[in-house]
Amino acid sequence: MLQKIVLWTHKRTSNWQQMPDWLSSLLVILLAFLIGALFIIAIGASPLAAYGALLRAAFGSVNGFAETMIKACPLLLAGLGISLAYRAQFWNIGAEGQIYAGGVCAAIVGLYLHGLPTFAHITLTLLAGMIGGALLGFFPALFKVRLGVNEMITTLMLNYVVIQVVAYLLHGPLRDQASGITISPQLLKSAWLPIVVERTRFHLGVLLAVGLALLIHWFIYRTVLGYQIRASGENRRAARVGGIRVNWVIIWTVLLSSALAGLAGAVEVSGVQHRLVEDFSPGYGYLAIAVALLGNLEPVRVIFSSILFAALLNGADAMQRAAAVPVPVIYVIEGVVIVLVAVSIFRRKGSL
Amino acid sequence: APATPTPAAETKKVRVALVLDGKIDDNGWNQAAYEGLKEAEAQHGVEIAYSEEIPIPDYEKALRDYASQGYDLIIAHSSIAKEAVMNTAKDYPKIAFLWTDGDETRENLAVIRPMAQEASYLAGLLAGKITKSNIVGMVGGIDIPSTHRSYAAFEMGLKEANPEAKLLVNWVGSFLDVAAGKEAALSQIEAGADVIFGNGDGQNIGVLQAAGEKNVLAIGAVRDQFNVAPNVVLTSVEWGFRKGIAEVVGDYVAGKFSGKVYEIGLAHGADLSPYHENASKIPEDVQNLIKEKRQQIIDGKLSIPDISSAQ
Amino acid sequence: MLDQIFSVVFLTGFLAATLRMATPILITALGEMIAERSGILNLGIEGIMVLGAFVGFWVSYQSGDLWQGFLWGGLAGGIIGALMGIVSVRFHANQIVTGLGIWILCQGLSSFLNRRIFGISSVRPQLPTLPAIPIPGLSKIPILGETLFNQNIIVYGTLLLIPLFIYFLRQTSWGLHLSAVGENPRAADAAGLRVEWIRFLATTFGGMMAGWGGAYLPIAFYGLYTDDLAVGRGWMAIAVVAFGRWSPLGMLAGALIFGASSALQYRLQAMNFPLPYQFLLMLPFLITLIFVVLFVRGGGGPAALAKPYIRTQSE
Amino acid sequence: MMSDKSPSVIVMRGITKRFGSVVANDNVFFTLQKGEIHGLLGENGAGKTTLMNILYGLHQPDSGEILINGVHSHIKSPHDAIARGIGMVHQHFMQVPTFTVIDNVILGLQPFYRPALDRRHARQRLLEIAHLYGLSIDPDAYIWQLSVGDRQRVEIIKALYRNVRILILDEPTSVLTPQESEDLFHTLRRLVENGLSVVFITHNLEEALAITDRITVLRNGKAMATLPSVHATKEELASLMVGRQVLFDIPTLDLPDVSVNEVLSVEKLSVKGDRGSLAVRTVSFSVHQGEIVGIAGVDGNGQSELIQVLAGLRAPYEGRFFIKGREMTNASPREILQAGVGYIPENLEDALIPSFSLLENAVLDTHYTPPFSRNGVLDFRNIVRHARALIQSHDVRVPDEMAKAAVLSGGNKQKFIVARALARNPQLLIAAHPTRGIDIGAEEYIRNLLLQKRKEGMAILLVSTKLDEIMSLSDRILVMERGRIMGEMLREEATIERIGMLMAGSEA
Ligand SMILES: Nc1ncnc2c1ncn2[C@@H]1O[C@H](COP(=O)(O)OP(=O)(O)OP(=O)(O)O)[C@@H](O)[C@H]1O
Ligand SMILES: Nc1ncnc2c1ncn2[C@@H]1O[C@H](COP(=O)(O)OP(=O)(O)OP(=O)(O)O)[C@@H](O)[C@H]1O
Ligand SMILES: [Mg+2]
Ligand SMILES: [Mg+2]
Repeated sequence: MLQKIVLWTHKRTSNWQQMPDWLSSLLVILLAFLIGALFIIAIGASPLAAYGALLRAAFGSVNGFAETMIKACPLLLAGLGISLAYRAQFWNIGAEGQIYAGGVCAAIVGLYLHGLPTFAHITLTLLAGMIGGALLGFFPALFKVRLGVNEMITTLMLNYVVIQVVAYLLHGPLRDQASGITISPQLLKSAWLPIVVERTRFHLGVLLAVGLALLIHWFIYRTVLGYQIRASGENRRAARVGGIRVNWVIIWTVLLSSALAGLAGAVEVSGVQHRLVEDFSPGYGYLAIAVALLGNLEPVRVIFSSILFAALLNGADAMQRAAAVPVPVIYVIEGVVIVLVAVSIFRRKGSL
Repeated sequence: APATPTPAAETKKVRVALVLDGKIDDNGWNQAAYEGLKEAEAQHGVEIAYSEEIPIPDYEKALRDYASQGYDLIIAHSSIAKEAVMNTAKDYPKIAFLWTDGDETRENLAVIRPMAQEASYLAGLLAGKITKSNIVGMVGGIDIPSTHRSYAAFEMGLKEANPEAKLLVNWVGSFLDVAAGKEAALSQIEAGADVIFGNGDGQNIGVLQAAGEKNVLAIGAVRDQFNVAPNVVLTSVEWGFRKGIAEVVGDYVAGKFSGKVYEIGLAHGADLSPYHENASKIPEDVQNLIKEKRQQIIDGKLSIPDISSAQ
Repeated sequence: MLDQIFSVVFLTGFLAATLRMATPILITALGEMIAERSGILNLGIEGIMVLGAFVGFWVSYQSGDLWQGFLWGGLAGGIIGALMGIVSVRFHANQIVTGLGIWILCQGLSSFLNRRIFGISSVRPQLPTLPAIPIPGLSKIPILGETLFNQNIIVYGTLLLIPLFIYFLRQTSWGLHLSAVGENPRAADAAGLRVEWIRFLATTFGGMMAGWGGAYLPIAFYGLYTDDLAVGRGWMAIAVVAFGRWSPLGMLAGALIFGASSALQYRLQAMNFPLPYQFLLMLPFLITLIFVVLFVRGGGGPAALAKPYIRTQSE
Repeated sequence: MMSDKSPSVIVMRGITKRFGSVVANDNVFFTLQKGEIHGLLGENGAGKTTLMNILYGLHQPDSGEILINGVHSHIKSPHDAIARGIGMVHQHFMQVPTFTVIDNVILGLQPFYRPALDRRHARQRLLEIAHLYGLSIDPDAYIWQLSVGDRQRVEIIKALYRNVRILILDEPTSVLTPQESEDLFHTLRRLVENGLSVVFITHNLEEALAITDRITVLRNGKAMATLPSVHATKEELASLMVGRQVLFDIPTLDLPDVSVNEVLSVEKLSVKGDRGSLAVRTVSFSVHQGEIVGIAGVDGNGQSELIQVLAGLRAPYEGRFFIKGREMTNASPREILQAGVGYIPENLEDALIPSFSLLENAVLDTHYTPPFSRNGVLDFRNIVRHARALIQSHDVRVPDEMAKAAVLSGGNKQKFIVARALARNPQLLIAAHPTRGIDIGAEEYIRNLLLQKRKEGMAILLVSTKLDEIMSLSDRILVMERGRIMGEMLREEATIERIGMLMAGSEA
């Protein structure tokens, strides 16, 4: 029986493979929203109102777009980092922890370095975030290269460890003593990323992230180290034969990768929260994996996939308020969209 | 004061929105607020809306979204969303805001401060009197101000009632992880605890369940949790969000809203739950002691300090 | 403190908790190992566990029969596994993205069904859980007896699965085919194996085991369902597979180490161990990390893991 | 010899297969008769592998039909092909390296409903087959431990174990020593005696003439002719393949230029192999400027490990080696390349990044040096120029330099790698099987090129399993056997017999 079903999808889908790319992608995404509509109807809400709210919230106003972009920002930065690591076949799933590490380091510099001019203070704050992220990435990279330790485990375990460290810091050393709650004091104003679009939260970090994406595109395709990252990932042995110091390259790649994730945390702290709070990343580090892969590890395409994800998250969130769609249904829609988008993008080519 | 938001005209229904960082069915913190909202709807005929699982980075967006949709009263039910609440309240001076367990008010921003320390102190007395092994356990969710306040007052009551008693403390690092709550409680029971105070949310279900299975007396929290393990749950330290939120909404509807601190103490529903079928397990004199102390607190003769910061 | 640690009560409780916490992770990890050996990395098992937990609870509750619930928990997982299989095998969709999507989808689905069926009430429906079955004689051995021979039947079953899996992988053609497909799908294809079909079946099976791993939680231990009952156990299972280097015995060790360090963590806290509790909470992950760095080296797993196989495409 | 009346077991009619703009097979007509060995010849990229992949179900033709024993057959997958009695030994072996020989052989054979493995029985049957056809193999060895020759035998045993009636061999001899090739031919003859039919793809015309019954020549995807081997000549085949006359003169070597300039000197080098035992045992030799030193030997006797050490890819166990007087014993590949070494690895997979364009592959070993990069940034103008030059000068058949390396035919990959190594103008070239899988035209070209480079002063260490190549190119010949150098001789002293004796392990 099962075999029949599989054979059936085989037959059905072979025509589909001849379709132009854009058309089938569109159909697949439509299908995802149709499936979502069934759930929305099931809870007695209106799919049209819900999807209208989704689009309006994501792109319908200056503020909506700004919110989409500030959400895209950490996804983009961490996604860029993940793209680099995955190109070198280093399966970093520690971006979440690296985001937290970056956030903590940025917060410390933003809180305690007094008397700096704004530009210098912001630069140092972001730099601190990058160093924090990179530090966390360094050990899994070193263990992998020197001892052959599986990086998926080490990076995943470090996520849990770091999140507890952040919790500890917020209960103890970094806690705002004046406040009754477990948050750090506000960063000094000189460490705040400036707002770019008046009356929104659109901060400079967004532009920085987009600029970095272009830079990294150039870096991957036009520089020696970029070439070596790609070569080491695609064929380690051949890279070695060509005289590339593969281990050296992997360590640098992971440092860059985790520094970018750390930067995502720093930007979130100094651009949005202006202080360190627990849970300031609701799983950006995991979503960024999907963002990077849906962008096919191409920096410029990662810009678009991060915006797509941010729009989806923002818009879906707005469906709660505009159309009373409960959160479980929103998760179902998000999940279906992610799975089906993966299908539409990768069906022709092998991924990775 | 003129800047105080005025309730809408009689003909129009008052619209109240609630923003939660967790789910409405989390068995604790968020569910209590949701139930408060429902109660307000039932009692005061307001129109309600809510958003669940709003992570901290999106909190402000959600608040602003409701504000721009013209909601009259917007409730932020998260102590750490400080920036979000303060910024939005500042930008929408005509709209009333309520921040539960917050630490700062504005003219249009009221704060609910649950005085859980009072009931927790009474619970501590109860535990101290009733323990036979002189070992009492406390399993907390996350060590945040509200749970810490409860923990500190519980310990105070315990030590007062029974200076010999030892308090075992476990924090499970989650308000949702039932499994972790259960494991922590089991480990305390193994260590000899014969009364367990579950101080938190969803994870409390696991705590009380463990007590139920091992037949060890237990005290719940946040809401009346008797049903989780009717054989052992003596009472629960209710936080009173449910009543508190309904009360603030009622004030708003009655035009009495102001940016003040609502201290929700014993008289406002932040109380010990009834003993239900387990009253017989509590000796008469202990029941009387608690009754007495409770009255003293209500009358202002006894004040329980709010120790809400973790060391 | 030391005398506390070496007391009989402590050791018995500690060992029993270790096994109890290792079991659902191990069940899930065994299934994931099968999927991964075929070359499919299913990152969605965290979500599948949640769904399995819900369906397991729901069916048990409706039917009053824990075994029916357990069965259906696995079947629900199998259906999602099959979905993962079709999407990643047939459509060559990126497995990591698909897995993350399935994770979110299942979380939503379980929570959606839970609210539809049980509503939002202050009284959680509860079930009696599977009883422990003491094995006569053996369960009387001090410490170990209570731990090993006084558990519920699923724990025994999972332990029995270990030799079964070893036999399956080493001594059967199915095991051989499975590994061939994950190591070198082109060679397997050239040998006449149906690569796609085998991968599909393996992923479905992996989903089913994850469903069972999830169903274990309400049925064998908690007697109720909440959305977060399974939190993190699916991710841990993925780590355990790599920890055990895709071998059942290694995975048993990995699951036990994690279970033991969790059990230890709770007990250290209960002894009022003088360390901020956050550091005790990170202990299980830290200990796992240390074990990996010290003892588990090399071996990146099946060569074709997470790589879609497309016959006409030269690599 | 075959009579024309033999029934055709395979008829492929009007087969066309396109890959994008490349027409790999163009309306090909091909028949295979019962009990024949049918040679398939053609230049690199002519479409031989593609045609056989279609027959084996790995590719679907765009048009055309296949008849097996007169019956129309749609071969959807290798599974179908095997079910119809077709087996194939690929240019790149289709084996699971982490499995033992037995497990590879029985893979896919057991019916679904009887999963329990009976390895004892399988071992017995495997050994019987091996004995019957003269194929020696250790059934319990892991594939990754085996030499290429062994792996080839495993592939043949795999097919025979499946009772194939039709066996396709894609360039089976390009990795074998003459002795191993001879063994293979014996085996093939025994196969056809037992009624099997064989398709044999090769670039070696003599071999083709000697072993096959009929020959089909492909050129640019088209079948040029099918002719009985008895009537064919090398010249005729060559011109059918290439479309022009090919000269078969062995270029004359001038006297060895006994230069005193030692470029490579190896001192008592020992190397551990993957199996942990010593693969190279206290080997010493040297290579001088303007000299070609050939290492002969059956594959798997330590040559691979030796050159891997010299390329910096493997750590030596004991001993030292020097390049131009500088000790490089523990140097990295980069340092060795920078000391003026060019390296052609024995596996093409180890020299190309499949998903990279030829453009990027062209500078794999030089991208970090000027003029291809400056201050860490690649200079594509120079890279393009360089890549085009490589492709043109070595006649690499590709659409353009943007094509991915993965789509090149086996021989074209090899040409590209040789071109790249020589373009570095190294002082020492370490060349493993430089003409492996290359068609006769290109082979001639590369051999001439090596001789010319030698004349210009390059020192060349040549490892090859082709004895004629070793004997026609080397000034000095070393014979390796079980990790030791069994003998050393000048070219004048070398005879096939003498080398053969040494290779077999007996002191001459
Ligand atoms: N999968 C593929 N995708 C694109 N082009 C291909 C593919 N396979 C083969 N080709 C192209 O088809 C042509 C024929 O290739 P094929 O491998 O059949 O040649 P061949 O005769 O076996 O050559 P060689 O002697 O070098 O092995 C070549 O131009 C090759 O580049
Ligand atoms: N892949 C590379 N690309 C460009 N420059 C490099 C590269 N690798 C190393 N370098 C340069 O060479 C310097 C020396 O590097 P390193 O010490 O890692 O070499 P190594 O010890 O020989 O490496 P290995 O032993 O891993 O081959 C580096 O600081 C760097 O400037
Ligand atoms: Mg070929
Ligand atoms: Mg070095």
